[in-house]
Amino acid sequence: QAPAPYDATPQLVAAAQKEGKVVWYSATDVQVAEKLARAFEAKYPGIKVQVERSGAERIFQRINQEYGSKIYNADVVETSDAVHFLHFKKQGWLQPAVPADVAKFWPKEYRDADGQYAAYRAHLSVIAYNTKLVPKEQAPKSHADLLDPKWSGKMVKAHPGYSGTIMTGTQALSQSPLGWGYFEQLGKQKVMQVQSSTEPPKKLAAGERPVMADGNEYNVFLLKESGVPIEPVYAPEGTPLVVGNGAILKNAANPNAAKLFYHFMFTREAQQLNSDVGGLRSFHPEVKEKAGRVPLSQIKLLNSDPARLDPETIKKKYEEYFGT
Amino acid sequence: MSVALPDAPVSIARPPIRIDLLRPAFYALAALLVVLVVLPLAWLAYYSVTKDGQFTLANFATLVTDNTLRKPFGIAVGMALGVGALSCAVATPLAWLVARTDLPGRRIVRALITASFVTPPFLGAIAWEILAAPNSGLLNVFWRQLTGAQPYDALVNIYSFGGLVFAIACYTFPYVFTLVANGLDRVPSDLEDASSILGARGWTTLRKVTLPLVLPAMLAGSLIAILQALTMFGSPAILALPAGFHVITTKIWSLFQFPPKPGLAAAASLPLLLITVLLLQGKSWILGRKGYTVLGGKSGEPRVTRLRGWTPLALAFAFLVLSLTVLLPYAALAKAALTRNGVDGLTLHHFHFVFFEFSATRLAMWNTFLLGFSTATLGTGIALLTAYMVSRNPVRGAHWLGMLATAPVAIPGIVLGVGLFLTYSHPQLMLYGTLWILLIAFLTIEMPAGYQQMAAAFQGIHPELEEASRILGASRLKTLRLITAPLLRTSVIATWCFVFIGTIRELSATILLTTANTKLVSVIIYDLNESGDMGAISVLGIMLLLVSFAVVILANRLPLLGGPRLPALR
Amino acid sequence: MGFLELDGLSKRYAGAAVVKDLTLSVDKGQLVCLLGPSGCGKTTTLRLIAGFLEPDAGEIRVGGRRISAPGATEAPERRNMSMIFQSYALWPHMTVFDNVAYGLKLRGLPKHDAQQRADTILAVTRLSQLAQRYPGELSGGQQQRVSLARALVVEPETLLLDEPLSNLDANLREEMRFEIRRLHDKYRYTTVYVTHDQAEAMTTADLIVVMNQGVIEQAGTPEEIYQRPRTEFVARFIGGTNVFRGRWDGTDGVACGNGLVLRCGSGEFGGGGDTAVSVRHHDIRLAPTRPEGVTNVVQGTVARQIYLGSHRDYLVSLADGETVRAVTPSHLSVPPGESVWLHLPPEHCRALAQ
Amino acid sequence: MGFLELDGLSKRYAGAAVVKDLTLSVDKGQLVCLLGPSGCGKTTTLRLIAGFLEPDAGEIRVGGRRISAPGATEAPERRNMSMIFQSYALWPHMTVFDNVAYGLKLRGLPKHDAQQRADTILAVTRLSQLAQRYPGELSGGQQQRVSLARALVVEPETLLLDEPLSNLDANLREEMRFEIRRLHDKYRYTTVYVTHDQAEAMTTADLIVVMNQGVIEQAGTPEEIYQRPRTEFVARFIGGTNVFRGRWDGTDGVACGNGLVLRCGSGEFGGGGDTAVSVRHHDIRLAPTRPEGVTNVVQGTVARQIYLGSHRDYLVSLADGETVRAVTPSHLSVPPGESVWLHLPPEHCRALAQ
Ligand SMILES: Nc1ncnc2c1ncn2[C@@H]1O[C@H](COP(=O)(O)OP(=O)(O)OP(=O)(O)O)[C@@H](O)[C@H]1O
Ligand SMILES: Nc1ncnc2c1ncn2[C@@H]1O[C@H](COP(=O)(O)OP(=O)(O)OP(=O)(O)O)[C@@H](O)[C@H]1O
Ligand SMILES: [Mg+2]
Ligand SMILES: [Mg+2]
Repeated sequence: QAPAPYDATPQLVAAAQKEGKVVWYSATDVQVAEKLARAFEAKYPGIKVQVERSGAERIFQRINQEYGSKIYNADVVETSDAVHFLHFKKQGWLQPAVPADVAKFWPKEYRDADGQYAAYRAHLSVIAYNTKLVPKEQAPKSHADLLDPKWSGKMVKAHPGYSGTIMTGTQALSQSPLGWGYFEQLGKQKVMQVQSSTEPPKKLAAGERPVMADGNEYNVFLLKESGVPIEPVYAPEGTPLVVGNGAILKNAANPNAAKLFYHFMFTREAQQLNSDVGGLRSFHPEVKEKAGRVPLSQIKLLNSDPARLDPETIKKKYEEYFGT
Repeated sequence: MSVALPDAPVSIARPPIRIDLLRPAFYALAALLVVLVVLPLAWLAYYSVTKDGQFTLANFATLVTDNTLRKPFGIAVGMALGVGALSCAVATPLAWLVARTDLPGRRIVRALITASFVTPPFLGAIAWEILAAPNSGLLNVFWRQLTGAQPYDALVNIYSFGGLVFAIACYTFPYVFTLVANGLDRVPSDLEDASSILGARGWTTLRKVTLPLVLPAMLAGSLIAILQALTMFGSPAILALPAGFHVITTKIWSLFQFPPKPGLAAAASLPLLLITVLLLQGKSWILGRKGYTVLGGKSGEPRVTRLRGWTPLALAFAFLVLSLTVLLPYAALAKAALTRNGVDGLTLHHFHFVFFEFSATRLAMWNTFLLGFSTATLGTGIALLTAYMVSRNPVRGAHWLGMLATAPVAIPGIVLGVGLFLTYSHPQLMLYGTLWILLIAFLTIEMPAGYQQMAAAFQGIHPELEEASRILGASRLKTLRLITAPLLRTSVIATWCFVFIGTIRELSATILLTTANTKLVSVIIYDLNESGDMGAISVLGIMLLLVSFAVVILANRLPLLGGPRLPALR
Repeated sequence: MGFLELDGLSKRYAGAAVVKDLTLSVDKGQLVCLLGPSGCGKTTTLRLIAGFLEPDAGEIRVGGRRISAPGATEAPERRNMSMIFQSYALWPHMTVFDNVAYGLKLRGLPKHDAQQRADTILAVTRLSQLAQRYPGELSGGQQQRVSLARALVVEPETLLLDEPLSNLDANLREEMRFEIRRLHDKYRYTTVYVTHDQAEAMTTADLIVVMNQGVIEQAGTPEEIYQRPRTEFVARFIGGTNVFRGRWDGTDGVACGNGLVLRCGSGEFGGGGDTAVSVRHHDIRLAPTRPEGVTNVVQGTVARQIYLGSHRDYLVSLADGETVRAVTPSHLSVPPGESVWLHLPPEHCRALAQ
Repeated sequence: MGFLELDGLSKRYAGAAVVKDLTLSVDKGQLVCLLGPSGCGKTTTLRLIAGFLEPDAGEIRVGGRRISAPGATEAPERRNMSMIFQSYALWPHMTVFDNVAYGLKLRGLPKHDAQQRADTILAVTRLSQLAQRYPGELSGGQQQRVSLARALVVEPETLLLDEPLSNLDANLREEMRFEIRRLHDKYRYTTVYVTHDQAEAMTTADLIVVMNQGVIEQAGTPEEIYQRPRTEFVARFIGGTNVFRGRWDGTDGVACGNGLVLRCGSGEFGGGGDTAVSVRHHDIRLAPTRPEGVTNVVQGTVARQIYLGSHRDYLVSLADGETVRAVTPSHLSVPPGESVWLHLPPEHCRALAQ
């Protein structure tokens, strides 16, 4: 059962300040994470945030290794792969805690029923195109459009074997009405295959391919806002949503600081920063999207159930259709 | 005339002989190598045959039966051999041009090749993406403008098997180059003279005498290049997947994704170890009973071939190689550093970001160079000692040290990283989070290249030079310090630079082992790559190049390491 | 009991025995010359003594202490020896001076003393001018002298010399030979000296050891070896000799064909009758006419005559085509083709049992 | 006009002249010996001829064609020469056979012929057994013979030999010397032969060139050089001599102190009166008592006596402390300390103008 919600009480702050430091394993973009850490340090002087930034899989692997050898370095963890948290929870490594904001604002499906973790951030895996290479009217509007022969050899796509985002997205799409048939046909389009979900937007920006079949929405935002001619497409069939959870670890060396920091992570201020600097989606209703970004509420989302994820099958089928 | 020795008031004493430190040194070295190499390897072996603490051969069964695992192996071996052959084919003529001809600017060429070496291979791969991606690649764009070809037509495509081999060879051929060039420096001119007086023309002498004499160096270099290619992750990750195929390392990498299969990953790296052993065996089989040592001191300067009419051609060749490996990639990186993604106009934004906004830069620079220096110094010492033990075989079983020192080359960095992490993050031995674990990791990773280089150099030093010192009363270790090491001066410096540069550009194992306080430049670059910050990456890459370059030049100029009047050594 | 003792020493390379069951005892302060044809195992023996090689059988003792035996070989640096290598083995990265002073530095001699001693030995070996050169900048002979200086300067207990003078001219060779002997006598080293030059061996050695194919053929003083060679090999190898084969007539004569019966003043006659007679080139007298009142005379034809300055070297064919070498003072010149008489004085005819 | 001509050849190393204004003409088919003290520039001269070095001044012509001159030196491989290096310079990665057959292969000889010729020369140099060895597995003398075989097998136009026999024993040396001369005569090479061994030079050469400090002291036939040395240096260097200094008395006598007036049978007397007289070691007669009816006699004391086998080497001190070397047949033995009479026959006393 979920514990009672908590606030950043003076007692908690004092206890946290006594510990003086919190170690945060984060998969958020390093610039965003660093900014968040600085903001926390500014708000609660005397507590240093040590940002241990890595890819989601690295963090997962590292915590597994560390806990396997009884090293308890991490206080707070956050990755973009929801599956990880099921694993952590099963292992009993998480400390239940529900910040007041989560209790107040978060939809039920984006927080753990037992209060062990909550969706700290989310991003989409979107279709996008280079507006310089493809006029708006010719641009693909849906997943179905991508199967048009005219896009053969002109698309780039990330790989579910390397990217948790794409793994989630693949699962979501294959469970949607599009089904595996979509991928089977997409596989015949001579798609350029890259690893990470951050790469397709970059390939678009460089002009290497005009269209991306999937990839991070936040990269698209950031590029677009830096002046790159790139535009996301929200397909009518739906856009996969990828949820990134956060949690406190049970054996945290700095339990109070961890609790305080965890609380801070879900405040409006932190969530707004995530959105502004990182282009990430937030479940905090008070967060204002930057101008020019389509709000989450206007997008048809495809949710996936991490509990039903079967990476083996997905990888196998994927290899069958795409060759790698 | 007769000059008499003065009657010494006291006759000269016997040389002070203390205990022979050789055996202790041998055991210490053996212990060190065991710690550095065997521990992570044992971990690998253990993981490959257990599942949840139970013994199982399932992983190996999967390895044999699963075609999606077998195929990448074949491709990887093909790619590695291709890289080895290409490296050899490019490096050997270039080394000869630089070491043995009057090619104008040969010192610069030598220095620039070292520069191409500084480049982390994955950074090189990124640069080559900028240059030769089929649509956006600058070379292709340029070509289309020049010929008016259609959009989506491409002159070169880096996303292909050939492109991958090329992009890797760009950053492994310096291994062969440095070894062969150093070897050529040491070939006594007498041997070439003897050939030409019998009527052999320059080319014949080169083919029949000079090159065979640097065969050990060539083989050692190619061996490193091949094995590096085999276990390299960065470049294939960037180039192989878009090309539509896997190599074994990218496959192993995906085994670490959720749900991780470290056992299978470990099992998949063991065949690489087997390949290493086979290659080593093949090398000693090729070298056989032949001799490669000539006693020094009897011949003059190394012979310099005059290129005469061939100069333009040779220059063109050198320039081509340098363009492909250094000039073009760095031009691409410079362009990325000075422009914003897809936006016109120059900017210093990236420089500003890296040096003033990005908090990690300074610490990472400091860590990187601190580790570079200490690893290079320690690693060279260990490699020297190991190569000495193996080539002079003073203690029974010394040749095992050579095997040990070469073994790490077969372990993909990522796998090794995991092994090291497990080994050194016990509560009793908590090195994780400190620079020590990185030092250990670098020593392990760089040992094969350093050792191979030193071993090749030892092939060229006649043991009698050492014996002459020992009979005068110097112990083996003292002889190593006073005679052998100075004789190997160029090789020792080259090895130092090898290790230094290798350390600076290493990524795959370190990424698991760094923490916020022990950040390294290569890791920062990698992180920036994930967030797509090409500009910052390029700035860091260029900075890395400049600083390492300065260090390498300094190392070669240090008066301590060889005064200006020292004759050509051989 | 000798100071340096080799006892049943054997060494094989790739299966082939190169040194076979060598036993030799050298007293302290003696200078021994190892002589033998190329490839007979001299260098190998020296390297065994120095400890660079481990014997396959046998042992080496110095002053009664065992220093080499299969599986128990003391390191070279502990033997207080010094060696000249056939290949010189100079260190190319050190100047001549540094090469020479190296051993002194190892012995911890004060800088000043070391400098002085090195300078002295450089003067002795006529290298003072070249002290700051590198070995690569020297001529062959100069390099060899550096090697000599380097070995001599440290005053070792045992000195091993492998053809130390082969690349020097006659005058310098004599001078250096003299210096080696002088220093040897002064500091009482025990010296093992490998050389190809018999004159060098004869003039320098206390003891000459003649080796052949890895075994010792004969060991003895120079006079012994020259005057009483025990085998045909030694007789031929040292000093040059003519060997006549014939049958012992039971007294002191050996019938050798060509009507020549050689009366022998020394040696052993073969029990079975087959006997060889050795007569040295220098001991044969040559005359244009038959000498009167002497035995051991035979006629022949000059086949070749070579002027050697102080001597002439004759090759004389006897009636049955056998040839005899004779070296005579140079004032006697008989042109090739002319007939001469050879007189082989009985006191110089030495019988060798086959 | 000679076949091989050196004309005003000079070479400097780091400022110091090593070969100075060397002029020499060698006829086709001649065998020239270069003799001189260690470091006098012999190897340098050879390397100039071979084309490894470029002269700083002067030129080299072969058959009238200029092949070396400052800035215009033809490559060694175009000279049809062959050379033995003082350092052997064997290729360590090739077997003995391959080393020897290399030159033949270069000349495009059919495999069978090449094999046969290589085998023959290996047999001549007594290396047949070792054909499949690598140089690192040979003794010093064996290596030298490989080097010899390699140079001889190709039958070059010009053969350059740098101390080819220094590491061989006397018998082998003689044999090889003989082979070199035989092949030289058979194929009519032009040979330049550097050696330290005077006997080698005397017996092998058509022309002997004595060098000293980079210049030619004298060039001539062996007899000329030995019997009519033009300078004291040559006299001392070739064959060993005693030089007495004195004043010319205007006739054929030179007053040398010790009451010795030497009547000289040959040579030139110094114009100013100061004259040196050279008498070779071998030409001095030694007697325990004063010889009757002869001039040029002086008494002395034996200071040292060395047994050489065929001879004895005496060092005799005269009254004023000057020493005289004499080599006599070995049957005459006078122990050190005893008094002897020296007879210096006038026909062997050669006056040398200072
Ligand atoms: N690279 C060099 N730099 C300076 N001096 C040199 C160099 N090479 C040779 N010399 C000097 O040149 C002189 C002549 O050398 P060279 O090798 O010709 O002598 P050599 O007559 O062959 O002597 P040896 O009989 O000892 O072999 C020597 O005095 C030597 O020291
Ligand atoms: N590494 C080796 N492998 C095989 N045989 C060898 C090796 N080294 C030497 N030998 C052989 O051993 C024999 C003795 O060699 P060693 O060097 O002792 O001869 P040496 O008497 O010094 O001859 P030299 O007078 O020619 O120098 C030679 O016949 C040589 O061929
Ligand atoms: Mg020898
Ligand atoms: Mg010489």
